[in-house]
Amino acid sequence: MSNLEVSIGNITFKNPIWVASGTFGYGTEAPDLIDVNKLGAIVTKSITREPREGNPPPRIVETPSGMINSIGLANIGVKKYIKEMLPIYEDLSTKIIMNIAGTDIDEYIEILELMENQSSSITGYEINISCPNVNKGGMEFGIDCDMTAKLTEELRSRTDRLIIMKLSPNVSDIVSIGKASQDSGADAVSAINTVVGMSINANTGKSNIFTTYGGLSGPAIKPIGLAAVNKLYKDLSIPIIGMGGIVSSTDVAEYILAGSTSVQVGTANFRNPGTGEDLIDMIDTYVADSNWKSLVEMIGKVEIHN
Amino acid sequence: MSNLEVSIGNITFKNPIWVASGTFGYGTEAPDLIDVNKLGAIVTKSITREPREGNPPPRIVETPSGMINSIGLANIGVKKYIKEMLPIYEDLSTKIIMNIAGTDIDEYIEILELMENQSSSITGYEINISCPNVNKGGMEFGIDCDMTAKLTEELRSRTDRLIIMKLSPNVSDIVSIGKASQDSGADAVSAINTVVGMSINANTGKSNIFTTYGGLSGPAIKPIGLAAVNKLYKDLSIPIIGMGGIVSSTDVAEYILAGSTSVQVGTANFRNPGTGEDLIDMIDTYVADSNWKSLVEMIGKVEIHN
Amino acid sequence: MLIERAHIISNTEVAHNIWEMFLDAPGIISEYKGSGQFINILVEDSWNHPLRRPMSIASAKDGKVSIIYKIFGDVTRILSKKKSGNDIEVLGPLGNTFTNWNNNYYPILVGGGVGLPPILNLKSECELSKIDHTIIIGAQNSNEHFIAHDPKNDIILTTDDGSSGESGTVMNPIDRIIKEKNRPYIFACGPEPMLVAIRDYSLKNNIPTQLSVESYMGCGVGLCQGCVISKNNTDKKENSYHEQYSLVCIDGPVYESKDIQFE
Amino acid sequence: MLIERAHIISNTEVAHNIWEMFLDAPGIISEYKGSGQFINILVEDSWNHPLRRPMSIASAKDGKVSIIYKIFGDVTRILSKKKSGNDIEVLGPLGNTFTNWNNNYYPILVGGGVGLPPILNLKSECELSKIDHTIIIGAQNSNEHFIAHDPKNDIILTTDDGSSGESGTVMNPIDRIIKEKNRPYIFACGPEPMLVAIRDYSLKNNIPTQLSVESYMGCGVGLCQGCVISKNNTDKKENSYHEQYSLVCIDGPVYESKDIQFE
Ligand SMILES: Cc1cc2nc3c(=O)[nH]c(=O)nc-3n(C[C@H](O)[C@H](O)[C@H](O)COP(=O)(O)OP(=O)(O)OC[C@H]3O[C@@H](n4cnc5c(N)ncnc54)[C@H](O)[C@@H]3O)c2cc1C
Ligand SMILES: Cc1cc2nc3c(=O)[nH]c(=O)nc-3n(C[C@H](O)[C@H](O)[C@H](O)COP(=O)(O)OP(=O)(O)OC[C@H]3O[C@@H](n4cnc5c(N)ncnc54)[C@H](O)[C@@H]3O)c2cc1C
Ligand SMILES: Cc1cc2nc3c(=O)[nH]c(=O)nc-3n(C[C@H](O)[C@H](O)[C@H](O)COP(=O)(O)O)c2cc1C
Ligand SMILES: Cc1cc2nc3c(=O)[nH]c(=O)nc-3n(C[C@H](O)[C@H](O)[C@H](O)COP(=O)(O)O)c2cc1C
Ligand code: FES
Ligand code: FES
Repeated sequence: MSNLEVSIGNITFKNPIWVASGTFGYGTEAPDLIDVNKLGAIVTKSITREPREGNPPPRIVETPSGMINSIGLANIGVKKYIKEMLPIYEDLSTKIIMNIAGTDIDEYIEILELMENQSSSITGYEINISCPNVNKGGMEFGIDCDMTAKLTEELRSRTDRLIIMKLSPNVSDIVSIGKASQDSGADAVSAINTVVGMSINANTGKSNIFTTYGGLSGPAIKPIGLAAVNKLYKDLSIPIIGMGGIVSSTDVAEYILAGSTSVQVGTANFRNPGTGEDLIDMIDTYVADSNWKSLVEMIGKVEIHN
Repeated sequence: MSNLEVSIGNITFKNPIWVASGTFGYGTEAPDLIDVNKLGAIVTKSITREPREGNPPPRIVETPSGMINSIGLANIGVKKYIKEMLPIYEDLSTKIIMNIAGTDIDEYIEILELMENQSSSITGYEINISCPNVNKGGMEFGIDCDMTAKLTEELRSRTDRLIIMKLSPNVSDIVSIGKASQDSGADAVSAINTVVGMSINANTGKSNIFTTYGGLSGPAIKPIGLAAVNKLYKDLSIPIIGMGGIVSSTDVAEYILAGSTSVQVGTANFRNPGTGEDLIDMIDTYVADSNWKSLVEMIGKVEIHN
Repeated sequence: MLIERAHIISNTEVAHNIWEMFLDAPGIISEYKGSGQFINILVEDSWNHPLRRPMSIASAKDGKVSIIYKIFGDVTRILSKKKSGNDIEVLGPLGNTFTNWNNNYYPILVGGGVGLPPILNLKSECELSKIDHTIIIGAQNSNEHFIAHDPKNDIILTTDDGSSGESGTVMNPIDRIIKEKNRPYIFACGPEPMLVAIRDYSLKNNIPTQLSVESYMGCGVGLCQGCVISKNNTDKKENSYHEQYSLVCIDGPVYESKDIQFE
Repeated sequence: MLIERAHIISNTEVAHNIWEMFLDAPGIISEYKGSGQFINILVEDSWNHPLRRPMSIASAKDGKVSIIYKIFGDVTRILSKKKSGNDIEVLGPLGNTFTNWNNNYYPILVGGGVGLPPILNLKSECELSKIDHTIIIGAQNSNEHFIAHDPKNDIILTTDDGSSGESGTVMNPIDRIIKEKNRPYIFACGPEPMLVAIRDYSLKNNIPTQLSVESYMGCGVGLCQGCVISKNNTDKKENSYHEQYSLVCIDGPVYESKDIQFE
């Protein structure tokens, strides 16, 4: 095994292959098909203050080389997360990143405080800012620099654990949101969340998603994710965690070359929950067969023409 | 043949199948493979004031269900367009929409004035606002409401021909740009232009595109195009011309149901330059086999759940 | 639950656009629990179609699993082109099973369209356990039927257009047999309108009924939260963490008709 | 130029990972102009791979076209799985041809890797016209060769590692033969480093030379403007409207070595 270790903040991860929020449940769902302890980290499903049922069906539809989802942040709520999940995580040797979502800044803060008042083995928090802010007329946190900065600051002042701001691609300028996160104390940013999309059944004339619009993910969006990561890499000094359409070891290599320190596997888990584990071995072989001395050396080293 | 006619402004098009700018040259390139006179309209390659050579290669790369291009607005310039192309267009029975690009508002105006001083059979102008504005530090026109409004107004005051503002998907809020276009006098908006993307060759470590970033098109972006069109349809009263990943008659139907009055075929022309002609027959059959009385009746009639 | 590269033993068209495929899948069989369970099939065409396709297990014996599928779109079309000797990658067995059919009831098995496979599977289980039962198979017209109407042997076909078997929907024979038999129990799988009608009937007449339902599935294993159906009985706790919704892939696909709701 | 659904006559591996496919393509043949031209092949896997793949015509006679291709990635892999009897959709013939080879020159044909097919085609044309010539075929090692080293018959193989034919690159035999022959004219197609070396040599020694070049192609017919190569001679007007760039698909793929530049 070549050295696949990567560091974010003061934390070292044994490898850069994580599983993405919302695509791996709470980490306990598919034990038959994967040894989760091999993963660099598990990012758990977005947690809100109260449990949420999520949206009515249909919630999912396939699209060319991708899929749209509109799960609606269905989750068990922070209290049940603390009570039922944290004990399970004590026994895992992989790192757990808790993904947090909210509809106003107070909700994020409250969840974080509940967590920080708790002894737990959680490594850090990924903050899902692709959520409509009820106090700002439903505008997403993730499209506004000031809201992002404010949110990051508030959370930063309340924890020493990792704070990773998860950026939305549905913005005119993802770099400015990334900078706002960095300048307000985030340890890293992750990118990208899903891309707004729609799907229609031409035979029935119906929307294939209950909420009309949903989030596009999978290989179709890989070029969008790579561009976002590379732009962020060029302007930020904190690590970037890349995702969007990763299904193979060459995809992982591309994201690392574009500037990712680690990557998250999302949609690919639905096809094969063991994808993350497979990719660890495959990226190991990739590095060994390449001219790179280590994976860390590859970060951001895409050779550009101009 | 069922009635496929659609109207935009005071112009009636014989059918809603157009070919997209930059994917069909000047309309004269593939005469063996298509009867261009069958098309609803040809939107010609973006024209700038001066001829442009475009970017160095590599300019194109395939991605999952899509492709990235960075042609760099290679074109013959407006003078040659007037001299060499307009005479050819006199003899065509399809409508020609001239796509215009510029690096500041003056360039757009100058091109339009040169055209308007000319007798020509051009039906209208599609304005490519996904161009970096040199006077605003390279910021794209298409991501700023005020610049879009200003540009639309200036052009509107100088022509009675159709003005179609072509919207970029790389924005936080495409509807506000669409509204700015409408309120400043555009006859229609078209959406979407390509999505910013990147592609890396994991074997060589090189960017697959000379300019690092390029525009993603093809089936991969269909969900993004459909969402943009439907959002615009809900808030605008002018017609919307939809595009992004159209390759089949069901794709056309989906775009019409989402709210398009007509559609443009882009990337699919590269696979088969006759796609547009084929789709006219196929959408005709689709309408005949459906419960819709005409294609116009379908516009925006996607059945949503909530 | 495991992922297995299964050898295709045969793949034949049994009715218009309806195909039957036998797979050599000893791994799946080793964990198989009973009719109602399904497998999630991957057609490898790079990532053009990222999601697997769920298919009910139509039979499971001697290390072999069969599915019966209808050509709907791209993936089922690709599936129909596979030849014996090819491999496909399957994930399973997934989901729960029909229950109670062997508890001194008279099972009335009702299948329609692509809902027939798990019902045929249940019929085999009844036969194996020597349990008297009737099977009612509904279709729009005779083209879709690949089993003969044979009322003497308790095999009843219905077609909307009367082109084979009894004319009309499955509801007529269901009602008739319910009235004839002692301790009837309905087990049904089919298109939603059929399930809705059976559910209404079962609640009104207080007939115990299990329905195997469909839902668009992202993963089949509880990871994506995509495959929800509304619960009627929100007290009932299941594998998934929801109150109002149930995950069809792990809590279903078989439900008591009173426990769920259709939209 | 036309789109034709061509029947596959045969598809066989002729060297490690190198395949030869014969197609029944009377339409393509009816418009075929000569070696150098290519076809643009569509592998139908929905729209997973939206773009066609350009392949040089390796032979064209009796209504049949052949291509010789190497497995590089997804599409060539899918191509290699096709069986005789299958159809594929081809667009062509595209591009220009080698010229002047029959104007009292001594053609030195040079092919390397996947650049060999148009050179083999040109060789056949020379043979048909009874024009003396030499062919030089370069490869990294003997695995890639599927033609025998036969210097007596003016067939010279080179391998970088000396595992068959002459050791070294094609430049040695080129230089030797240029010196031996009257009015030599080089016609070459192969990997870019080879073409760069030949171009430098030809300019330095003032040897007339035509190079068939590759470029990433979006359409093959002049619509996408993707396939550019830098011109050396910006005065030269061509089908495309550029000054600095030339479109390889319609102005090429064959250029005089002095007319183009490599990056
Ligand atoms: C538990 C379960 C068991 C099933 N058993 C059978 C069976 O035994 N035989 C059979 O013919 N069909 C069965 N189906 C339906 C089958 O999964 C679809 O027909 C198949 O996915 C169609 O794929 P396609 O690519 O050919 O069609 P597409 O063009 O992709 O879709 C046609 C329709 O199929 C359905 N579908 C597509 N993808 C999925 C998915 N990932 N999950 C669920 N539904 C989807 C949707 O309703 C869609 O509108 C079952 C479905 C479920 C949920
Ligand atoms: C005029 C011309 C003639 C050619 N003739 C031959 C031939 O006779 N035999 C042969 O084996 N190969 C030939 N090639 C190269 C051939 O087109 C590529 O090997 C093929 O496209 C690879 O496809 P893939 O999906 O297997 O590989 P991919 O994984 O898609 O790509 C591997 C490499 O192939 C090249 N490539 C991919 N798509 C295209 C495209 N649309 N246009 C151009 N290059 C592309 C790129 O360099 C890419 O890095 C020719 C190319 C050109 C431009
Ligand atoms: C079904 C589904 C549910 C998701 N749920 C969440 C979520 O709860 N919180 C979040 O931050 N991201 C969520 N995501 C986004 C993913 O974490 C990831 O950012 C995105 O899918 C892109 O990666 P991919 O292309 O590998 O899937 C979800 C994605 C999918 C497909
Ligand atoms: C190679 C290429 C060149 C393009 N050039 C232009 C252009 O010059 N002006 C323009 O407005 N749009 C241009 N476009 C964008 C298309 O017109 C269209 O908006 C986009 O490709 C989405 O449609 P599609 O998915 O059907 O290709 C170009 C697209 C491609 C693929
Ligand atoms: S299909 Fe993914 S949770 Fe049920
Ligand atoms: S390949 Fe499209 S212009 Fe040459």
